[in-house]
Amino acid sequence: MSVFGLNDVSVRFGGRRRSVEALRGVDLVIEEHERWGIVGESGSGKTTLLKLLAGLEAPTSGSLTFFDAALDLRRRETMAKLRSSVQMVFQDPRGSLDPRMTIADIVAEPLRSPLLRGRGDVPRDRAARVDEVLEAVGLDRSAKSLYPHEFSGGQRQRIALARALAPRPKILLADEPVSALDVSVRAHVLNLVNDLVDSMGLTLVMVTHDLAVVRHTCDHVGVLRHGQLVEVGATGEVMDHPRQAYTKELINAVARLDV
Amino acid sequence: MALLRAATRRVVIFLVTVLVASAVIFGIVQALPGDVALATLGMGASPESVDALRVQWGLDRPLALRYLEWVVGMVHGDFGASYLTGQSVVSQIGPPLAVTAWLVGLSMPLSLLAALPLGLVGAMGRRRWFGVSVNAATHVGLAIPVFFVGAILTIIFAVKLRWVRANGYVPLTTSPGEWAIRLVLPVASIVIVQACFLARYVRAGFIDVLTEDYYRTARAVGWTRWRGLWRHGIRNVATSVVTVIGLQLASLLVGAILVEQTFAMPGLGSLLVQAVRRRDLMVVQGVGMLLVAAVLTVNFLVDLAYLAIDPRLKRGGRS
Amino acid sequence: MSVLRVRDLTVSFGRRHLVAVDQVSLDIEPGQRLGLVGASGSGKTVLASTIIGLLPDNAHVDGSVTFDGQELTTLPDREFSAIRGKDLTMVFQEPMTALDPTMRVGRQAAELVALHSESSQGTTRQLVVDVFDRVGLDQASRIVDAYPHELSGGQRQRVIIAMALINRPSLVICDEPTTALDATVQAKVLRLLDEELASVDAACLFISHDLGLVASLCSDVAVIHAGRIVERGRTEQVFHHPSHPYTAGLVATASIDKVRPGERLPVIEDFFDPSTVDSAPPSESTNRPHRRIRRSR
Amino acid sequence: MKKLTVIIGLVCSGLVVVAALVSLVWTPFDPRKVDGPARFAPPGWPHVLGTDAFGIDTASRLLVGAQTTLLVGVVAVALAAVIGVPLGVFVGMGHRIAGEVVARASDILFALPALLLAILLAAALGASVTTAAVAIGIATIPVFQRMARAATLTVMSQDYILAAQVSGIPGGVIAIRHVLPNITPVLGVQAAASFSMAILAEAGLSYLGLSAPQSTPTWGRMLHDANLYAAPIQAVIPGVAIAVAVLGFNLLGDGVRDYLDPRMKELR
Repeated sequence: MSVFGLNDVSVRFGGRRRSVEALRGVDLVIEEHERWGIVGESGSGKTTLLKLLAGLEAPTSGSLTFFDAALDLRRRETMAKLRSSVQMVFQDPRGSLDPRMTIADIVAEPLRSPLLRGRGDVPRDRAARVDEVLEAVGLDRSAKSLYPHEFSGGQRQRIALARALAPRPKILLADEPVSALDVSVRAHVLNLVNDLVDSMGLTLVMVTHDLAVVRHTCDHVGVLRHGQLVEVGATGEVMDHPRQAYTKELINAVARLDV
Repeated sequence: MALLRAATRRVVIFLVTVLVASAVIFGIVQALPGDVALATLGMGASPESVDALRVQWGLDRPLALRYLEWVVGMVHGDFGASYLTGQSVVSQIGPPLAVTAWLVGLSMPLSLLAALPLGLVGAMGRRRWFGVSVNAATHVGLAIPVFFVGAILTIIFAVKLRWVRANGYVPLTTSPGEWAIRLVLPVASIVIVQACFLARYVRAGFIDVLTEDYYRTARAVGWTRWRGLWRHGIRNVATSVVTVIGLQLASLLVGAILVEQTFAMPGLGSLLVQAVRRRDLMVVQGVGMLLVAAVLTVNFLVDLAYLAIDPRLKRGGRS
Repeated sequence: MSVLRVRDLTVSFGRRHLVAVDQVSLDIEPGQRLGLVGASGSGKTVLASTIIGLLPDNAHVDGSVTFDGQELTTLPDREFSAIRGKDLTMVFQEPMTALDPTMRVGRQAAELVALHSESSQGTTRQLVVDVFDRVGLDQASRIVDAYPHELSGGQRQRVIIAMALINRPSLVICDEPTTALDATVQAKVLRLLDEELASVDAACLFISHDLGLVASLCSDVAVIHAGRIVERGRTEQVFHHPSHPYTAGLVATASIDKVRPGERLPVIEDFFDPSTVDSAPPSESTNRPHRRIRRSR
Repeated sequence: MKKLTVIIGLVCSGLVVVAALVSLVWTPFDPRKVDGPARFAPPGWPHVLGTDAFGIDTASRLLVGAQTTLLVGVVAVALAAVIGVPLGVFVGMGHRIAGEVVARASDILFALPALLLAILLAAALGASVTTAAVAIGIATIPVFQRMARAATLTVMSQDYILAAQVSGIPGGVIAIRHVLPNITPVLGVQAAASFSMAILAEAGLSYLGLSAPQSTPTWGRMLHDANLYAAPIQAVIPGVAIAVAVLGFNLLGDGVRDYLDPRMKELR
């Protein structure tokens, strides 16, 4: 069963006069347990694509399915299913945690969603679940009563991951999860994401500009340029035998350490 | 083309705003409970005489009709006539308007002139004694009511030193010397408070520039502190000061109303206060409308000026 | 003689004297390119700001910085300003905000030439167009009349590089000059920087967290950690045979492409045991490796 | 430096509050008792701050005047905040048409300075402290509305709002759980500043004789009644009192803001 299906999807912003086309005729099928890396530069529409999958944006034209059922932002049943099984982590761990909430409250927030009530396997004991996920991301329990500003960037990204995992999602969306982090911290967070996706059997869709990260973490890759999906395929295939000149350019632009 | 469309849009919005403002003023003055006729004649008046007065003033007719008459009249330059004296409002407004216009017209540029250096020094020296003391001074200046400044100036220069006379007003055409002497203290009072008010905006504007990356670029490129701040800061400050000019006019008018009281000047403020005391509603309404329209017009002009100045609006930028 | 000579430089901030740069010494020879690598908060940007004399008011500086034999740490602002933008220039990280939004970019560049010379306005414009042309700005004669917001990030960074090179400086400090740019643009801008530095024969202090960039541009490299330089040497020597464990960790974490997909990535702590391990409970409210020192006043 | 600002602010505003509280239970003399022979007494004993043209004890009037000052400030700011903040949050969280309407309405109210609105209301309803406080409060609504809207927009652009939306948290809950707590500090600063403005406006109104009746002592009225030629000190005393109150609340707001401004925090 495919998790997401995009058929000729376009997204346009703005009024009639000055409209910007963020996505143009995108076709994409994401199967369960796949790990997708969506690569693109600024303005390529990669964040819009992610918001589309998160149900925060609707296609202007084309169709979008979720578990083979059409996704309609206005229909409560389909949205409830989406909201209870999709979670997201963001680029800047500073802005993704409410500075006025304790870590325990932040991590527990998805569990308090009214859309979760219909689902069977919702963790009952919130406090216990918070402890569980904090441990899973390698944070001490003493963190619960602290506030976000008391943590470093890498630690905050762990907290964001804990929050995303709390309601036992099936799909994890990640928007440049490591690009705001130092190289040394990046490895920690990537290892963690890999472990968690493995152990929880998640479907991963990660948006990034960094091909090295995609090569390491993802089994499928899609290259976005000016809102169009110019190349799609298995990661190894695309990286070793890129068919598009643009993909080649992207691969060559990565500065390597070999002197 | 886009510019023309934007300008048209603003003109329409401006006209609608003025119209709504007139409705608000009319509503406040005429539609609120409280019977003017009764208030004028006193509680002991007979109902018949009150009714007669209402008919005489036209208060028995529907509100909407009276509002329409008032607005249409104003479009033709007729602000109606006073209920009490029957005198036309326009003829009453004329002479005081000149007094207030002089007060405001002189105070505005002078306060700006004083605020610029104060703000610049306050921003540059914000961690040194000179900046801190300038900042403290503007803080204090902002806290002192304008009529108290007027009172202090009167005590010093009119009562103790006897340099000037702090009372009344003489038209420029009658005697330029007397005109100037009577205006010195009122204008000074307003300027002192207004300069402090503006200096804080100027200072904030310059401090913004100090934290901008492009100021750092200017420094890295070889500008000294002060010259770099002036060169790359003055435009930023000008925009932020222009933004508050509408706001400033509002507070200048308030300052004028109060200062006219202190120095017994026959300006719009005195006219307004006197009309309120006598419950001469047509005059209150007319003067109120005039003041609000002035503020709205200045805001509108500032808006248009932006359209002409800002390169980002002009060319429809990319970011 | 070295273009730049830094000796025992210590920079601290505020009343608590939090140390950002700790007893740093380094030299840059004429035409030499030195890469300075370190994590965020390691003090690399503070070091750059100290050299060019643009530290905030609450900084305390100890030690010496000499440029072309002239001591900079005690130089009055007026005299320092005569050097800045002429012999000693800087390229900043954020092209989007580094230019005055209210001024045409050509004028900003021309101003910089006029500031340091007696040349007339007419010849200056031609000079600016030429330099814009050389940094790869298509239609340079049109771009000089553009406002910053009308240019893309890559174009703005080219303008900034042009401004940094227009007076033929002897040292250019580049603080993460391509970090804010897209990968493909980054590669082009880097190539440009490489060529242009060579053509005016300027020395360069290239600050970056990206070892790959440093490897491709710099002959020498210094590694900074918690305000201290832990290792310095020829680039291939340092990156291939790091002697300090921190450097070894940095090199290992930067080489994701050497790890088989799906396998665990090496982390710094495999090599080096810093006081701030990422998963430990927070010790202080800041992730900056600050340290208190005695009051030097 | 920052600390000094807050301390001065606290002391000045504290003085006003203490004066108002004391006057509730005790004043040296009856602040309404006319005493002809004692008119224009210079400061001394038993009239510590002297007497006015009617021989009323200035110190007593000053203390009681603090009540009106604070009352008008509290009523005006509370009114403006209660109406302006929800409006600003609502507009800031989305609705474009409502946003346009509210913005235009704000523009009109903005062109009506508090003092002018109060004068107009006084013309219609008669002068009183209540009219003054309500008028000043209404005139202050757009300030709170704009401030709340701007702060809400900043909060809404943060990723933690997206995170909540992804989890299906409804808008109303987001407003209360995320938006309000994060905009409160900004609003606190605004409240202090608006409090000062309200005090100034009320002082101006009573100076014009359009606020409290003659029998209620207010600082503006005292200044109005003072004879600058016969006893200038009687003008200086209430004037200083107004300035101290305004300065106090202004500094308090500024001090709080400096503590909250992340840029200031970095530089400290």
